[in-house]
Parts: sequence; structure tokens; C-alpha cells
Amino acid sequence: MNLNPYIIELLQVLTLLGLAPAFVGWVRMVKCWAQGRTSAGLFQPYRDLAKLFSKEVLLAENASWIFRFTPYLVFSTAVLAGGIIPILSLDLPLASTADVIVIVALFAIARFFTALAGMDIGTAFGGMGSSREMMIASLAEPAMLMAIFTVSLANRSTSLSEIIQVIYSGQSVLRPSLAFAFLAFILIALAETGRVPVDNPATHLELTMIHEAMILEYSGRHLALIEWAGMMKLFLFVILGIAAFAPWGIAAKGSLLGIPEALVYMVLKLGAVGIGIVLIETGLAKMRLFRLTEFLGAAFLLATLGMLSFFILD
Amino acid sequence: MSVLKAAIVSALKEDARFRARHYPESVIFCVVPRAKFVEAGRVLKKAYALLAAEWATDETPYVRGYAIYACYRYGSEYLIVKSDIPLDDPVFPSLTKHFVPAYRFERQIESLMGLTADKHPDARPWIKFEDWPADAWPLRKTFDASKPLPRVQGEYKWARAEGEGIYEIPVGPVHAGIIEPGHFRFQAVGETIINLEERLGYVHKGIEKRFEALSWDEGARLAGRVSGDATVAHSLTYCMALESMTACSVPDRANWLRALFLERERIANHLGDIGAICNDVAFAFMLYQTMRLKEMLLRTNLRLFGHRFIMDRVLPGGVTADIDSQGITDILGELNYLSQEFEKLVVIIDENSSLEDRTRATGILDPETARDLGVVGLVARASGLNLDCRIQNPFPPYDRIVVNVPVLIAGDVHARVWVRVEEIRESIRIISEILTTLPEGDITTAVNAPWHDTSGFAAVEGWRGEIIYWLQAGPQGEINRCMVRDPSTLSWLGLERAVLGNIVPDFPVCNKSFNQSYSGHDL
Amino acid sequence: MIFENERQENRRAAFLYLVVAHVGAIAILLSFGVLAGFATKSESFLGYTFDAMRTAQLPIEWATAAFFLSFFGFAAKAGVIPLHVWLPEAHPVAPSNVSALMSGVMLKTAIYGIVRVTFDLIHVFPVWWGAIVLSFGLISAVMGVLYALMQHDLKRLLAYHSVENIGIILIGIGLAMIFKAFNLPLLAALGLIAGLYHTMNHAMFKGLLFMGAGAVLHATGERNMEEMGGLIHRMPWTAALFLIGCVSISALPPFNGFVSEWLTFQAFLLSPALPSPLIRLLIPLGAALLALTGALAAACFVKAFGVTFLGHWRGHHNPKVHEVDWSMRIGMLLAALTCFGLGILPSVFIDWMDIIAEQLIGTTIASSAGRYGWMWLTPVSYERASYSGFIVFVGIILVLGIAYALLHVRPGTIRRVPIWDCGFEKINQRMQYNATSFAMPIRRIFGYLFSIRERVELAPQAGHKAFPKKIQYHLSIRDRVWGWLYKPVVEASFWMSRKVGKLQQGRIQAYLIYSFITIIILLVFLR
Amino acid sequence: MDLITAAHVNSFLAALVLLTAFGMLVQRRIYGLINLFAWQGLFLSLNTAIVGYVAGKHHLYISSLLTLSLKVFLLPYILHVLIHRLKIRKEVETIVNIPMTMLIGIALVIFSYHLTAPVRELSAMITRSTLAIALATVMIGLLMMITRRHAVTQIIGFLALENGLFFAATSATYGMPLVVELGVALDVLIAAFIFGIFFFHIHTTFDSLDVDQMARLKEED
Repeated sequence: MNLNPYIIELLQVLTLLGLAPAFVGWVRMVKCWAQGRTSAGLFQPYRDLAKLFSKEVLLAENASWIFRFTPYLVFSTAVLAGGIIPILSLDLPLASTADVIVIVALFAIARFFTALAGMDIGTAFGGMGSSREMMIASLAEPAMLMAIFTVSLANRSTSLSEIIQVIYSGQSVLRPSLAFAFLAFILIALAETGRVPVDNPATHLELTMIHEAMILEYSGRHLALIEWAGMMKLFLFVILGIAAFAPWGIAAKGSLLGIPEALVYMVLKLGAVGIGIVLIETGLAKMRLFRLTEFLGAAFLLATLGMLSFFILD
Repeated sequence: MSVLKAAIVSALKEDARFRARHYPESVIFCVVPRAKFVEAGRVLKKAYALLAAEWATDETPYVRGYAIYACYRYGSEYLIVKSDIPLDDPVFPSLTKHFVPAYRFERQIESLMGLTADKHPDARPWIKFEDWPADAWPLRKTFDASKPLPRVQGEYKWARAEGEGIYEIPVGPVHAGIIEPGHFRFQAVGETIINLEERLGYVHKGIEKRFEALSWDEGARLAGRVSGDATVAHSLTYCMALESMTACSVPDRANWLRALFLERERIANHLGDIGAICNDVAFAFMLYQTMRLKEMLLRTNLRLFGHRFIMDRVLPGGVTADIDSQGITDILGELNYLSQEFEKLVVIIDENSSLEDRTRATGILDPETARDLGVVGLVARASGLNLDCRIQNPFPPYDRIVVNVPVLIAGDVHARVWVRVEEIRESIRIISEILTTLPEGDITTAVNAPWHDTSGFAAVEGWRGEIIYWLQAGPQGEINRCMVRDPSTLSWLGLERAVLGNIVPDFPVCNKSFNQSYSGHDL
Repeated sequence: MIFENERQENRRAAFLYLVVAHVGAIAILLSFGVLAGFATKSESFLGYTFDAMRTAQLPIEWATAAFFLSFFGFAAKAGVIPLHVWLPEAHPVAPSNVSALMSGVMLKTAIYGIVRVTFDLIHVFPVWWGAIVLSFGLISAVMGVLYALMQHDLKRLLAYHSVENIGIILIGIGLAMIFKAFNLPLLAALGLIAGLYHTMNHAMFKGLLFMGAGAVLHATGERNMEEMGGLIHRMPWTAALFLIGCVSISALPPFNGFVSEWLTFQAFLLSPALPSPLIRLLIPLGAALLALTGALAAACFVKAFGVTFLGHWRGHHNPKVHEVDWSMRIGMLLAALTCFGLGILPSVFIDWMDIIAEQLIGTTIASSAGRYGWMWLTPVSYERASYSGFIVFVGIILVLGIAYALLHVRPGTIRRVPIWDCGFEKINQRMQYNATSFAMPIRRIFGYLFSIRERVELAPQAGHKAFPKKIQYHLSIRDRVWGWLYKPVVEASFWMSRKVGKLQQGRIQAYLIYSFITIIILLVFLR
Repeated sequence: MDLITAAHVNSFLAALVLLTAFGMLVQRRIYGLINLFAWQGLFLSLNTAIVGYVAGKHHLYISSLLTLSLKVFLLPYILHVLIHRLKIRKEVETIVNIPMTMLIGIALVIFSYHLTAPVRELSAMITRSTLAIALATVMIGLLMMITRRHAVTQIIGFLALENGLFFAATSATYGMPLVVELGVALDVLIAAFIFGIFFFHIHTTFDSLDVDQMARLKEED
């Protein structure tokens, strides 16, 4: 039995766990520079996580098991997704476990439980966060599906490793449909990962929060797991975008030697994406909550135009 | 004869007596019987006067009883109406029927002085909390401030919306950011705000009571600490009230320097606010830029005047910090740089559509409501009310400076940002004018002690708006009462109305665009 | 007065139910009559057997009539929008076990009827029938879930979800009909299996949810979610099992609702194989609507579970809430286990169901769907898409277990503390989110689909508008379907007469609209 | 440049033209609208040049240049000046809400595709598939005129519509004869000027550019 795929699988998960905080650190670092500040460095997220893991857990008196279960679930869905999405190599035993639709659904189940945890304590803020999160999700999901549709049209599969293989085999040239889908994906990813202009991950204003409002009552290792999972989600969405639209560099099947190279490519791409995120976040204010219908409507429009232009132009 | 005085005279005839021991003489002071107190208010309301302040005094040291005062403003005129209230019947008629701001003034009087407002629709305490003993009235002379108060059980009845789907959001008093404490209670359905009720008083420090134990000079220092971000304006107002009572003529150079300090304070705070408003809509870039500029100003303040916020540099009789020609060059150079940098930021504020989208049509305080509530300062000017003490009753040196303040009618967050932008531009111009025409001479003069049983009044346009001080000298010439009216007292009311019908996540930016003082309110 | 109104509305709904049900039954009979008539040329009653009907050769007009009569009849039984009005009225008043049966069996007979008449008895049909079924499915799915979101009566909410789920089933069937009409049997089989799998799933999780709602009703005596909360502490079993139902119906892996929704998506994703360019372009938009439905369903069940079982007790009275007895728990447990089984072993169940596809369409998908063993579901081919509910489940549990174990190597302390109250100290049960508020953003976004009236009444203080003494909030949400269906017919004539006189508007837009519409109509006809 | 690449570039530019059309449809700010219009002109002019090169029709170079100078520089400049002069508020009011406009826009694209399907099957040109896009651009231009109430957006809608027609001409027949194109260009220019004059008139008459104000001109009944 060839053990290599399993080693690669492990390597992928470790990359995800290890590099996700660094990516967030990088985004924060570039953001500081863009605003003319000194940054806390690339490793601050690690220090934050370490601090949270070592702290005592304060739990609200009426928290139920759902509240305590959610951090672990959210964490494990993120890790599982990391085993399925090709980060470094296509040689993944888990790759056929789930196609893109299932990966989106994995994030959905994490969101479902986070929203429940937000309502568990019974505060105004938590429920507010849950309600907003589910609203955004219900607007983002159709757009996401249309984007997936376009990508799967162009590559004749919804399985990510198959998509990458089709792209590698050169059957998929640069197409307007994919460009549209890519634009749509950027908007959706901003919404799903709670970045400006949809949500402000750095805010302290409870009334304006979305994701943060749901996890307001968490502390200690529970919060650490959720924060870590949040970092992984951002990381995975970037990787998902890379895999579906610009996978060049990811090692092909059976190529162990391609993995260091893949790592270098990935780091470079992540660095560039981080700068892109910062440009968006520095240049835009957070949107008014109900403007999101237009924002995600635009995402849907772009994805649909991608689908249409596939049929019309390609 | 002034309009307000004419109105009073024609309506109340002999009932209104005009008394002379009140300074400055340009402010009309009249005494009416208690039964005519509301009548005077009604008449003045008809003459389009606004209620600027209402307060009570304990005049037992003069062996008189209590007194209730109301200060009205119309254009450049101020008129104070006083009624005596007997000790054995501490009740005064309520002005709430004619003036909305009287709501809180009178609840505060009732809570702190123990005078009952007759026919006031709201009997709940204000500032004073439900766990104070019911008969603890700190502003009465009989109250011993040195002893701690016992805590009692009590309940505060909040306004409550009924209907399916209503829930309440309690926010504060401890907030997530580094801001002062205050409690906001929302009645909301989902994201829509149905009602907002403020509960302030968490920073009640007994300042008005404390004044009464201080000398006149110490009072100036305390006034500078009423609201830290407006320290120049507060101490200036106190000093001007005191100087009017003692007929003290402040050297001209001191006047000009005071204006310099006041405008620097204005610029610094407006800069901070603009950044903070942008930060509340996640446009953090602007915050760091404006904070950088603000910090530059504060450091120059420290270098030239010895204090970052220029605290305690305005004292009775003049100022304690002078400026030399090098300082003038420094400030002019700094302003030049500030102006260039600031204009770059203004372009960004103006062009960034995502920012404008958040601020426009958010938190609208329409001109009519603004007038009803009697809001002052930049909040008023963003809602179409042209109120600025520097123009309407210019204290020196503003009588020799042309001030152009912007007045916008939109009344939304954007208008309040824009008023600040324009005021910064104007203040930069004013400072240059001050520095180029600064007269030579002394910067301080001696101040006599005021005569017993006199009172003094002053109104100054701080960066938030009109600040009013009213001082009363006791039988021995000591401070018997020092009434402080920060602009926040009135403008907090505006926030409650401005957020109605807005969505919950827009509240922080509305609040920040008002940026009223908790400390200046919770006296 | 509003109460009275609602009573009146209830009566109207009950009356409508009778009308709809009877007209539906008559329609079904007529449909069979048509079929039988052509089977035996009206000579005997022998035509009333399925075998006879199957062999009958119908002219297209009569086949269409038969199809629509039966579709209308069964749709009325199943509660397809716009024939759904009786459903949310009937469910809440029925006892919960009956509700469970109603949604589990009765709605399914309707699906059976539609499938039987279409695929079996008529079996040759044009594309546009499928398009009609698909459209009704999509409308039912989206509108059903939106209606459900607006409810805070637990059983009404579930009843509206039946409308949604019938919609999802019809989407699968509609797709199958389109594919079959274009002679793509493999894809048709996929669509049909997706629809039928969802039928089975729906029976399971809806039964579970109705039982759970019954348990809650039994324990609290309440149906209004706004009067509940925190039940998870007092009814842990019901809460856990109800949660499984919520996760299943929200189409989240690894439970069963996801499998059928995923299969439907796969059927959608294969629509580019269709020869007609226009249909190829339109069908993906249906997939987007299905995604919207799924996400809204998740939102709705976060609301339903969160408000009912989490937080604090919201009610005004405080009943003695207790867990239900074992017989009820076992009933729910069985349904929950079935949901789970259907979720992680779909290929096994699809294998069983393939016989239906074989009979009706003549192709099976088991050969491809289960080709890689019981763990993998590969509807068309391995390269195209694959899903393994089992591995997803095991993976989640594995990582979860490892994370938990690692974090508990060193025993960390957990301190129970009061909720953070911003230093205010006097938190009460009003200060938590409720069902109406939870749905408010979605209500606002999709508000134009309902007739929503919101009113805030302020009782002013002593003649002042500032500082209200009493604030009263009213919200009424009405179903627009009746207003849309019948009122327009009546009002159209009035409108016409009024509008003709108003053509002279002076508005550029109005003139532009006239010319635009004219151009479009001309283009359509001159093409 | 070979034909295949040209076809690719051509469809990419078509996609961009469609994107800018939708961008204009949903844009709230007038300056943004004008910039998008300029971009659309740029894509159009590039596309014309490429088609001209591939098809060997050299008069298309002239129309490309004409488009570039007229629609990318001159008209946007005129509009900028106008807006500056008239001190128009920066936000554009819409009649139909924006998500709904987007959905109608999508429906129009599908409709145009359906409509041009027969042409596509008959034609053998590399640009044939862009015809649907061109038609959609025309329709979106019209839709924009319908859903916006501001006079400036009306003219931009009109110009976008004209862009679509021009695009259709290039993709369906490799461009109209030069004379016709010159005439059309002149027409557009004149139309723009007339619109400009109208702006001033509407503005001075109603103190607003909201064309709804013109409803007041209607006879009272």
C-alpha cells in the first residue's frame, strides 16, 4: 500500500493548521503598513492563540452543551475541509469525499452551529449576530452556487482535484465566464469570511458586529478554537479560490518532489492575496447592513453573467 | 429695549421685577412670582425664545428659601427668569409643556435639589440613581457631602414598547471601547430601533456641590475638569462669569490668547471626532491619519503652553501661558502643514462613496425637532439652526473677528461630519488671524472678590457648542452656587430622536457623530 | 378585532381546504376518466386499470388535459403553492402524531400520484410539462420557506416547511420530466431518484420534527415560540433529537436532507447536456433558487431551534416543563436514526430505490451511483462529482475527538459565571433575541413577496411627541397569493379602464416602457 | 494574431462591454457612471480595431479611433464639466431597486441570447457569438433610461444604447459603411450637445435634473 498520499494528507492539514494564523498575521501586518502604523508582527496571532489556550474558560451559567460542542465542531469541519481542498498536492485520499458543494455545506454546518451557540446564552447581541449571519448566508449561497456552476461548466466537474486536473491538461483556457465567476467569488469570499466591507473583524462595537457578536460569550480554549477555525476559514477560502481559478503550482498526482515547490507557490499567492485583501479593506468603509443585498446581488449577477457568457461566448 | 424684555413686560406688567445685582448687564434678569413662572415661559416661547437652561438654588444662607431659574435665549439676547420658592413648600411649576429640554432639567432639579416639579409627566429621577435614599438631595445646603450614602433598593421604570417581537438591547454602562459610561436601552424589532432611552449619571461626581466648598480661584481649576476634552472652554466660561461679577477688565492680549486656546481645542477635538466617526464604519485609515494630526497639535500645546490640553492655562483675570514670536512662527508653520494634510483627507472623505453611503441619511435630526429639543453647537448647525455664541453674542476678541460657521440642513451624520470639516478650516483661518493681530501687553490682571449676593453669567462657544456658567456669590462673598450647563445636556436629547427608525448597527456611528460628553452632563 | 379577523381567516381557510380538496379530487377523477376513456374508447369500465391506461394512445391535447387535471388535483393535496392555503391551517390544529402522518404519508401519496400518472400512465410528454412542474416546484420551495420564516407558531412553521419540501421534490421530478422529454434517460433517472429520495427523507425528518413539536406542546402547552426558550435544559432528549431533525431538514451534511439536495444539484449541474439553448440557460437559475431555499431553511431552523430550546424562558407564565416519556422518545429516536442512516449510507438506499427508476424510465443509476462501494455516492461518474457522507461523519468525529482529547490532557478549569451584562446587572428575559426579530432582516429583504404592515404607535406624554409614555408595535404579515391570484382579475378591468385614459403621462419613463414593451413584443413575433 | 486568439479576445472584450453595461445599471454615483461609460467606449474601440485587423477592413480603424476620441475622452469630459457646472448631487436616484434591476438585466441577456440564436447558427463570422451581448447592451441601455430618473443618467443610458448598436454592427456585419458611421458619430455628438442644452433648461426651469419633474408639464385632468 502506498503511504505517500496519507503523508501528503497529513502534511496538508498541518500546513493549514500552521499557516492559517500566519496568513491572518500577514494581512494585519500589511494593513498596519497601509495605515502608516507599526505592526505587531507576523506571529501575533500565534501568541493570541497561545494566550487563549492557556486561559481559564468562563462559561455563562445557562450555557448548554451546544455552546461547548460548537467550538470543536467548527474547528473539525475546518480541518476536514483542509484535507479535501488541494492545498499542496492533488494526491489526496480524501479528495473524493466531497466536491465543492459539500465543502460549502461543511462551512454551512459550522455556521449553523455557531449561530445556535450565539442564541444559546440568550443575550440580545448573540441573537443579533446569528440573525445577521444567517441572512448573509442566505444571500451568499445562491451566488456561490452560480459561481460553482460556472466553474463546473468550464471544467466538467465539481470535484476540486478534477477541476485542477482539467486546468492542468490545458483544456480550460482563460475564459470570460471564469473571470466573471472569479469576481463573484471574491465578493462571496469577503462576505463568508466576514471581512470589510461586509463585517469588520477588528471592531469593538457590539451593535455592529456579525460574526463577533455570535461568539461574544466565548473565552479560553473555546474562543481559541473558534478564532483558529476562523483563521482557517479565511485561509481555506483563499485556497479554494486559488484551486478553482489559478491552481498553477499545486503538485500533480504522484509527485512528491512537487510539494516544496507547491509550498513556495502557495506562500507567494497567499502573500499577494493578503495585499489584495488589505487594499479592499483600507479603501472601503463597512457597508450598511441592508446594502448587503446589493453587494451579494452583484455577486449573484457576476456569477450568473459568468454562466451566461459560458453559453453565449465560449 | 430687547425683544424678550418687551415680551415679558407686556405680558406680566408689574409682576416682573428687574433686578440689578446680576452681571453682565447685557443679560436681562427678572424676578417673577412662582405662579407666573410658566406664564413667563409661555410668553417667551411665543417670542421664539429657546430654553437654554433651568436650575435651582438653595438660598437659605440669605435666609430666603429656594429659587428656580430659567435662562432663555433669542438671537443675541439672554434673559433669566427667577422665582422664589418657600422652604416649606418646595414645589415649582413645570415648563415641560412649552419646552422639551425642561424635561431633564426639572427631573435633575427634583433629584438633586429636592424641589418637585408640579405637573411634570415623568417622576423618575435623573442623574440620581434608584439606589440612593429618596431624601438625599446633594445640592441642598443641609446635605453633608463628606459622608457616604447608604444603598437602598429601588427600581427604575424604563420606557417599554409592547407588541409581538419587541426585544430590548441593554448597552452599557461599561462599553467595549474606551469611552465614558452611560446606559442605552433600545426597544427594537430585529434591526429596527423603535425607541432609545438614555440613562446617564454614571459619572456623577458632585461637581456642582464641590464648587460650593471651593474658593473662586480653585473654582476655575475645577471648571477646567468638568469635561476634560473641553477644558479651555469650561474654564474660560467660568472665568468670564466671574470677571463679569467683579467688573474685572481682562487685558486684551489675554483675550486673544484665550481665543487661540479655544480654537486649538476645537481643531483637535474635531479632528479626533472625524477619525472616530470613520472608524466606526470600519474606515480605520482615516482614524489613524486624523489622530496623527491631532497628536501633532497636542504635542505643540505641551511644548508651547505646558499642557497637552491647555488645562489650567485660563484662570480668572487672564491666562497663565504666553506665546513668543518663535511660538507664533511654529504654530503658523504647523497650521500650514495641518491645512495641507487635512485637505488631502477631506478629498478622501468627499470622494469615498462607501464612506458617504454610510453617513448620508443616517441618524437624521430634522431642523424642526432640533429646534424643539433646543440642541446647540455643531449638532444644531448640522440641523439647520444657526447658533454660535461667537457670532450671536461675541465675547472678546470675537467681536473683532469675522467668524463664518457652516450651517447645513440635512441633519444626518454626514452633515455633522461636514460641519466639523468646515469648522476646522475656519478655525485654522481664525488662528492665523489671531496670531497676526495679537496685541502686546499683559496677560493677566488681579481679580477682586465678588460682592455678596451677586450673580454672574457667561456663555462661550466650546467645540461642542454653547457652554453656560452661572455663578452666585453667597452672603460672605463665597461661591453659593455654580451652575454648569454643558452643551451635552441639551444635545443628548437629539441622539434619542435621531436614531429612531434607523437600524441597530448604525447606532454607534450616530452616537459618535454627536459625541456628547457624559462627564459634562453628569454633574 | 384582529383576533376576530384571524378567526374569520381561519374559517375561510377551512372552507378553502374543503373546496380545494374536493375540486382536487374531482380533477383527479376527471383525469383518470380521460385516460380510461381513451384506453377503452368509452366502451367499458375496463379502462380504469393502470395497465389499460398505460397502453392508451392519447392525442396531445387530451394528454395535456389529463396531466394538468391530475397535477392540479395532486398539487392541491400536496399543498403546492398557490394551492397551499389549507396546509398551514390544517396542521396546527391536528394532533402532532396526525401531523407527522399527514406530512409523512398523505403528501407523499400526492407525489406518488404525480409520478405514476406522468411517468407511468402517460409516459410520453412534451418538455414544457416538465418546465411547468419545475416552476411550481421552485415557487413552492422558495415561497414555502419564506412563509415558514415569518411564522412563530412552531407547528405552522413546520407545516410551511412541508410546502417547501414538496417544492424540492417537484424540482427533482420536474427535472426528470425535462430530461426524459429530451430523451436523456440517465439524467432523468437521477432527477427522479433525487426527488424520491427527498420524499423519503421528508417523511423521516418532518415526522421527527412534528413529534418533537408535539413533545414541546405537550410539555409547555404552548405553540408560540415567542413564549418558549431554554427548553434544552429541561428536555434534553427532545432537544437533541429535534436538533437532528433541524440539521437534516436544513440540508447539512452528514444527514439525509443534504443527500437529496446534493443529488438535485447534480441533476441541475448536468443540464448543459440539454439540446435547447434557452432551457439550458434558464435551468441553472433554478439551481440558484434551490440554494436560496436551502440557506433560508437553515436560517429558519436556527430560529426555530434557537428560540424554542436555547436562551432563557420567554413565556409569561411558567409551567412545569418536563421531559416526555420513553415511548415518545423512542419514536423520535427511531426517526432520527433513520435520518442519520439515510444520510451516511445513501448508496445503499439508492440501490433499493433504483427499481422505480428502472420501471418508470428504463434506466438505473445504481450502476454509477454505487460503483465505488457503499461509502461513495457518485451519481454520474467518479470524475464528475462524489460524496461520502460516511467519511465526512467519521472525519468530523475523529478531528473533534482528537481536539477534545488534546485539550483535556491537562485538565482545564471551567468557571460558571453570570452572563456579561455590560455592568448593568439587571438583565431580564426581554433582553434576548426572539423569533420575529430573528426573521426581520429576511422579512425586510423579501418583504415585497408578502403584504407586511408595520406600525409603531406612540402614546405621547402630556401633549408632547418627545418621551413617549407607551409604545405599541404592530406587525401583520399576510400571504399575498390570494391577493395576487384573484384580486387582480377583478381589479384588472377597473385598472384597464383607468389606465387607458392615463397613457398621456408626461413621463419619459412611461413612454420608454411603452416603446420598450412594444419592441420586445415585436421582436418575439418577428423572430 | 490568428483567428482563434482574435475570437477569444473578441469574446473577452464583449464580456467586458456587458460587465460595464451592468456596472452602469447598478452604479449609484454619477461620476462612477461616466467612468464606466468611458471604459465601455474603450473596450468597444479596442474590439473594433481587432475586428478591423482580423477582417482586413481598414475603415474600422477609423471608427475605432472615432469611438476612442468621442466616447472615451470627449463625451465623458463634457459630462464631467456639465456635472461640475450644474453642481448636481453625486448620488443617482433609482426608480426600481437595484437587486431587482439586476434580475431584469439578467432576464434581458437571456432574452437577447434566445433572440439571436437563429442568426448565430447562420453566421460564420468569428464575432457572431457577440451579437447577443450587443443586443443585451442595447436593452440594458434602454432599461437604464427607464429605471433612472436623472437626466444625466438618461443621456448616459442613451449613449450606452448607441454603444450597443455600434457593437452589434461590428459583430454582425464587420461594421457599417464608413459614411454611415461618421453620420452616426456626428448624430451622437449633436445629441449630446442637445442634451447638454436640455440639462441647462431643465435645471433652470425646475432647479433639478429629475425628469419626473417634467410630469408637471402634463395637462391637469
